[in-house]
Amino acid sequence: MDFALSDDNRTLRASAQDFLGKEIDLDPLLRPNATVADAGYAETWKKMVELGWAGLIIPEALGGSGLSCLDLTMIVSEMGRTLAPAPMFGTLAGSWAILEAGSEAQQQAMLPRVATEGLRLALAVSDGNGLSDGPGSDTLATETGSGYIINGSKSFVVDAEGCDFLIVAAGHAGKRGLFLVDARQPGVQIGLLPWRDPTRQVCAVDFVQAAAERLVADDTAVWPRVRDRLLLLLAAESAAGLQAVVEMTVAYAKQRVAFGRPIGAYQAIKHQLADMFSEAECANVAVLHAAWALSEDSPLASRSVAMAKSYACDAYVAATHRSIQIFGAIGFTWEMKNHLYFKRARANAEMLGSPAVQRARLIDMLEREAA
Amino acid sequence: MDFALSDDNRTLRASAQDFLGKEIDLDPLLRPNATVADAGYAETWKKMVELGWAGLIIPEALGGSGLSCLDLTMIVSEMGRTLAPAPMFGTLAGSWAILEAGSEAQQQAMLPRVATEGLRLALAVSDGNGLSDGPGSDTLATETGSGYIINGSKSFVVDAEGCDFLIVAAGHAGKRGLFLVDARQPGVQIGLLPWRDPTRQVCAVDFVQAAAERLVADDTAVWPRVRDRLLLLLAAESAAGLQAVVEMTVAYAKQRVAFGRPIGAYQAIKHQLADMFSEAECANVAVLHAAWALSEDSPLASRSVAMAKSYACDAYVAATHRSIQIFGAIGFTWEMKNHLYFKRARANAEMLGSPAVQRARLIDMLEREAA
Amino acid sequence: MNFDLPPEGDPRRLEVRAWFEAHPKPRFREMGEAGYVVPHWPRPWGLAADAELQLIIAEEIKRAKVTAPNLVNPVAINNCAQSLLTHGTDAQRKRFLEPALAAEEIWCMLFSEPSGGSDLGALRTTARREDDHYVVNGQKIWTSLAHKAKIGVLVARTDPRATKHGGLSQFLIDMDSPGVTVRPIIDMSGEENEYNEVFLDNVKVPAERLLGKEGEGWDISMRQLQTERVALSKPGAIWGAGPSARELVDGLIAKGAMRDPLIRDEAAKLYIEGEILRLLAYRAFSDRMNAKDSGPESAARKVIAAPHGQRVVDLAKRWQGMSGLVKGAETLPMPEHSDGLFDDWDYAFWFNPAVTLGVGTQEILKNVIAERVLGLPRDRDPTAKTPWADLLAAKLQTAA
Amino acid sequence: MNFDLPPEGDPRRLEVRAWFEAHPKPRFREMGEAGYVVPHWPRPWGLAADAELQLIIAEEIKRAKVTAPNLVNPVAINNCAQSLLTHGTDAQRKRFLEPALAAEEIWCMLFSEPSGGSDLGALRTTARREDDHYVVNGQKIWTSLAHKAKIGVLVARTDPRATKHGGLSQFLIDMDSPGVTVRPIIDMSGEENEYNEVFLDNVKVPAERLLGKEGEGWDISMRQLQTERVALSKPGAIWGAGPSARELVDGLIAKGAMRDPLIRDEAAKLYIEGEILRLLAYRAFSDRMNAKDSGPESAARKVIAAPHGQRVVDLAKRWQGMSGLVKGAETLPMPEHSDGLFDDWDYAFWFNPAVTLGVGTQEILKNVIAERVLGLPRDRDPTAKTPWADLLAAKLQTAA
Repeated sequence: MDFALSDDNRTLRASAQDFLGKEIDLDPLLRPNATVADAGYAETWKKMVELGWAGLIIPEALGGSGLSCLDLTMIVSEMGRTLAPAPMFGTLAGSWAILEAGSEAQQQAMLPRVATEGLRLALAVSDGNGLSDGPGSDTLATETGSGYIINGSKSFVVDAEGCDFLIVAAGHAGKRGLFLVDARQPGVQIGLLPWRDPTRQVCAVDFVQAAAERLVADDTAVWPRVRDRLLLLLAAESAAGLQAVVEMTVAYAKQRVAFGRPIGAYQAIKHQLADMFSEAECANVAVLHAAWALSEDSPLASRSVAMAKSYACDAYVAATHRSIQIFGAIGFTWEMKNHLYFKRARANAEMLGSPAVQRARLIDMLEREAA
Repeated sequence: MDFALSDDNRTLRASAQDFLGKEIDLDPLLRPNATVADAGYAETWKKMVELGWAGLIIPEALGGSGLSCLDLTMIVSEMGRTLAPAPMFGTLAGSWAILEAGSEAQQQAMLPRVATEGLRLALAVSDGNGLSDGPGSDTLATETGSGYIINGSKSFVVDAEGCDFLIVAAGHAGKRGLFLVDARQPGVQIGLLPWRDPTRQVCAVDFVQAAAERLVADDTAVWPRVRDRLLLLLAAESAAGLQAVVEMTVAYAKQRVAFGRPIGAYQAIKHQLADMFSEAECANVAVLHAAWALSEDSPLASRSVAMAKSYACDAYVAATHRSIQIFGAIGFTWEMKNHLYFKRARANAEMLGSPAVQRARLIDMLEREAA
Repeated sequence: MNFDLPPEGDPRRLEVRAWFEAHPKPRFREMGEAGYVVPHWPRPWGLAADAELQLIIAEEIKRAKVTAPNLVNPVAINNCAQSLLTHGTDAQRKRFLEPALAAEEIWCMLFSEPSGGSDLGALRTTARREDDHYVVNGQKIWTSLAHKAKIGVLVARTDPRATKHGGLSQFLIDMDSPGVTVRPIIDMSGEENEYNEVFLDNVKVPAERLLGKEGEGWDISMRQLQTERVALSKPGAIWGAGPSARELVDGLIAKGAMRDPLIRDEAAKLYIEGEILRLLAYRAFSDRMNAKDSGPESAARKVIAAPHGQRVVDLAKRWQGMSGLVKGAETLPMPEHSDGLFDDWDYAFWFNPAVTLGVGTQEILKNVIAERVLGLPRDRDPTAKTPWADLLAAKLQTAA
Repeated sequence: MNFDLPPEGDPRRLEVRAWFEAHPKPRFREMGEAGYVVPHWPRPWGLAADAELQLIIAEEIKRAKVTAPNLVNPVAINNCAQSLLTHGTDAQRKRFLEPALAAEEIWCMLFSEPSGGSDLGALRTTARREDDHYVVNGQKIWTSLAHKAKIGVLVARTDPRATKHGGLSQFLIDMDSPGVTVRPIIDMSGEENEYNEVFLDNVKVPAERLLGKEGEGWDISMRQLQTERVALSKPGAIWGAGPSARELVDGLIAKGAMRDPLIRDEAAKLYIEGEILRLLAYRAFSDRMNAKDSGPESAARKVIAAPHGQRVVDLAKRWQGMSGLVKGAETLPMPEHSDGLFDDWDYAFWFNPAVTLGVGTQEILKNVIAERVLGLPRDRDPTAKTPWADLLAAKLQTAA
């Protein structure tokens, strides 16, 4: 029993803070119509690859660092805090899918290249309605002599544009499987969605007779494990973003003056900030527990992840709205960062199941346990 | 179009205020184990009868005053504001049931006696689970040569103890009907429930071979109309009680000092009181609209009543809790009135369908209209 | 008490309707001459109309599918021009009122400043008298319509030796004067059609453009903002415009979304609140009809209305799920006729944080209720009684 | 980082368990001698235990179905007796500690007063020195356990010329002294077992009962209350006792109530918050283990915990519907072992408004977070620096 971060955790976090503090500059996004490309999306990724961040969760035997989910949380939290635009989400998602569903040969073929060359991945599971748990009938795989052909479309694919390989959930023989698809073939068409959160790159992908290779494991066993990890990612980003928002709002409240006093001297503002801080503490501990539980492969992990996602996203959404209110009108302009956090919060809340969906899942799990 | 109260409305309200201000004294209830009997329940009713309040909604032709629901609201609101303990709810409920379901002869037999002699009624519709819309299978009526015999039990019957006649919802031939039952016969056993709201008398009633007379009209047509009126009653009481709570809490906040200033000078308290006031305004206008719509037999009446009940009860529950917080520990003692309002608010919220139930009904109505 | 709105057969309604039938595409100037632009004003501009007639005229304008002039020139017609009746000179009324009411000259309000926020009295723009004119220097922000306006209603400091509120005056300035620069502000919705910054650099304003006397600027401005509060508190999500809870519920029913009991309950709460806000708006109208001052109680309506609107668009957005993040994705339906930008559910959502920023933050509104309605002690403004120049010297306008 | 609690096979756990097996029904004095009453204290009273050992001991006490002494004598064991280690004399430690830790002498806290509320420093009870004793006059309120207590921890004003905080001192008084009258307060639940008023009428307190020096009363009391805040913030609905969100969810599942999606969602929210509060409590523990001061962050936990508990009992109450108003009606189930009064769902509900009243109102807690954690400007207490006698003369303790 030791609820404090280990020294290793702290070191990891400090180094991530150090790198991202120097690297990430959101100013280019504070102009209209800017995209992640303007904010160093590709360049930052190159540096991350040099730092070994492309292979954080890839086992050492495959050229990565083999970090646990808890270790990983140190880094992705900092990315959430800084809203770092870089294709980390997609590559992590793809790597997990290959790790969980790929044969040894498939892992050997792909993951060392991810870890060392920075091969970029993206995971295409959601349909046009944003559902990622469905039967995958929007995309179908057909067996050919040498492999598979995929037809159909996926949406809400994070980090697809510019990626090297897609891992695609597609229906085959009445079940859903995961398929490895070379993103650079003509049968794969990737289009940027006009996504409101300018710090993230989100795409729709069409497949027309795209060649594919099937990952060997059964999707029904694999997807819940991948999803738990992605939910942790979203929760960690959200909890850390929330903390950043609290900090920047407190700083503003100390400095902005109205009626002769800093606005942070008024109880109405003080108490809102106290509430935001308290919720940030809660979100933070919920995320750490979920990360630890996944790292330990605890039977409580799925539950803990659902709780962290629900709580952190709700609190993030509330705080980013509140932050704009406390900043006042200036916080509503495109040239301030407040709206970037607001939009990231809204997007994270919806991705892979809203807070309400996570809560329904939680009670499902508790009911099954009670039965 | 005139959203202001008429002069007649105002006069009615002023006279009710005048009477209740002198008559109602809740102090006897601020001792443990006191009941409505200690707070002038029977005596106040006698005076109300003298004032003609027993027949407020009974047509003039039957000896009453024939008030509209809007007029009535002026009086019952004041009763809600003062938490007046008196058997008004039961007698109104019974009178409405007889007016809606009774034949002319039945009305002639009962209502003049109510209006002029102060005959007391109570309406027994709820089963042991508090459901009032069910098939009434907890209580069954059997036809005899001369009339009916009733067996079974009802619960949550307001103002039953000491009443003269009960109007009972009982199953007969697979349908629910309303039956007039002399409360003073041996087959009727009335027991006080240990009801948490000490300002109201609520009972359980058992029927063993109790003689009954059937009210002629079909219950399915009658009950929704009676229920709408009872919901208005609860909403009106709640909105007015809410206003009383806001007023008494504001007065306290002006006078109680902490850290050298009245607590009402702190933004945290000011803003809570501003919210409570705003919600009280909302509850008030919602009730007036519902009362007006019922008075006009508007097709929007049921909807408006459901809205008023839902809003006023939610706001009343929240404000009575908040009021105790603002009073501080003293507001938590039995010797202050705060808990009487708190308990009335909780009870009103649950009676005849919680705020959530009213909201579900509202959407049902809107869906039917849209279809 | 009667909650019915003026009926179809109301004779005054028939008269108004007849006028619009006779003038199918009226010019605003014609509507102004008929008294339909500001019916509540005295003649010759208005009809000295009671509240019911005002409502009838508003409804008939909508029915005739005519754009209401106050949508085009809201600052003049809803807020500011009325001050000329009480504080203006004959010459000012003659010069400004007709083109304002005909929406031929658009007005804007030059009130807020970057350093001020809700503490409007702390504004720094100065107007220095020189001979027959004033020289204005400063910066304004959050100015709607500045890019279209011919006339700016300016509040500036004419006497730095007076208190922060006492030293202010109001002017009607030409927006095309040399030294006036307008720059659009891009808000978080990504649009730039709503707000502007206005830079005032040695702008010469003729002395006859002073409205009222020097030092009356604070009182005149407060009255104008108070009017705005009433106008803004209808149940549309964005200051009365845009989607309302009725449209939310209609849309959710149409889309089959009410099958989700969580949405059902939340939508019902919003519907109820929306209907109550509708009643409160009518009641404020009705109070005016009974010559009763609705006064600071209107702050109570706004305090409910603003977060109500935010929750309406929030639920509509959450109904969209992931698609809600995609610009141009399918939203809930809106009625066919559109009154403006905010009738787009998606735009209304991304704009919504502003609703509780504009026109008195929630905190200020709650103070108004607590202090002026409930009689609770006032928040102390330690800077209220000190000469402005001394405040500046003591740097009481920067962080403590 | 490791969220696992000390495992079953932990050697220290085995040792504690062996002791309880050897002492199946231990007297508190035996437990005290073994160091199990205040394990975190230094020897000879405690074991200088780290947080993990404290947790083990607490768990093993529960497992052995032994009543924890701090449930019987919480004021001494959780809050006040520790002050004797730092501020007491040898004679005081000798006289008071053993019977306190053995729960042979129950303590109560004579802090709050009718005029004070959350402004504890404004207390009016005086202690006037006369020869070898003090004469105490005043009235205390909200005193738990006063009717059972032998010892009262009294805060009283010894120097009216000092400031409101500076003139206070703390005493350990005998509750059976002449002049002490205890009157139970009946709270809104209708019960009288929780709180009392205590009247102090010329009570003679020997001078050696002064704890620390004159004027140290405020600091000593604040430290004692701070300790209370940590102890009180476990996830049971009523200050950590009574039903928790886990019991709520178990009960709702058992009763089939989760079929209602509104209840389902609300219960899930509460469950999540409850689990987080559990983690935060353990983390505070763990921080102490790492010799890190948990400090005012614990206020954050309490600020969440108190309304959380209220919402837990509120949902359980609403699940009952109409029956929830009937005393003795069927409630959600509770686990078999009961720790006290609050384990009754119905009683816990009618008691719940007190949760945000006791031990620092929510407003005060939020100020603590805002000022001490976030570094925002402090609320000004205009009475903080003035001599108490002058405040009284200026009537700054009545409404402005």
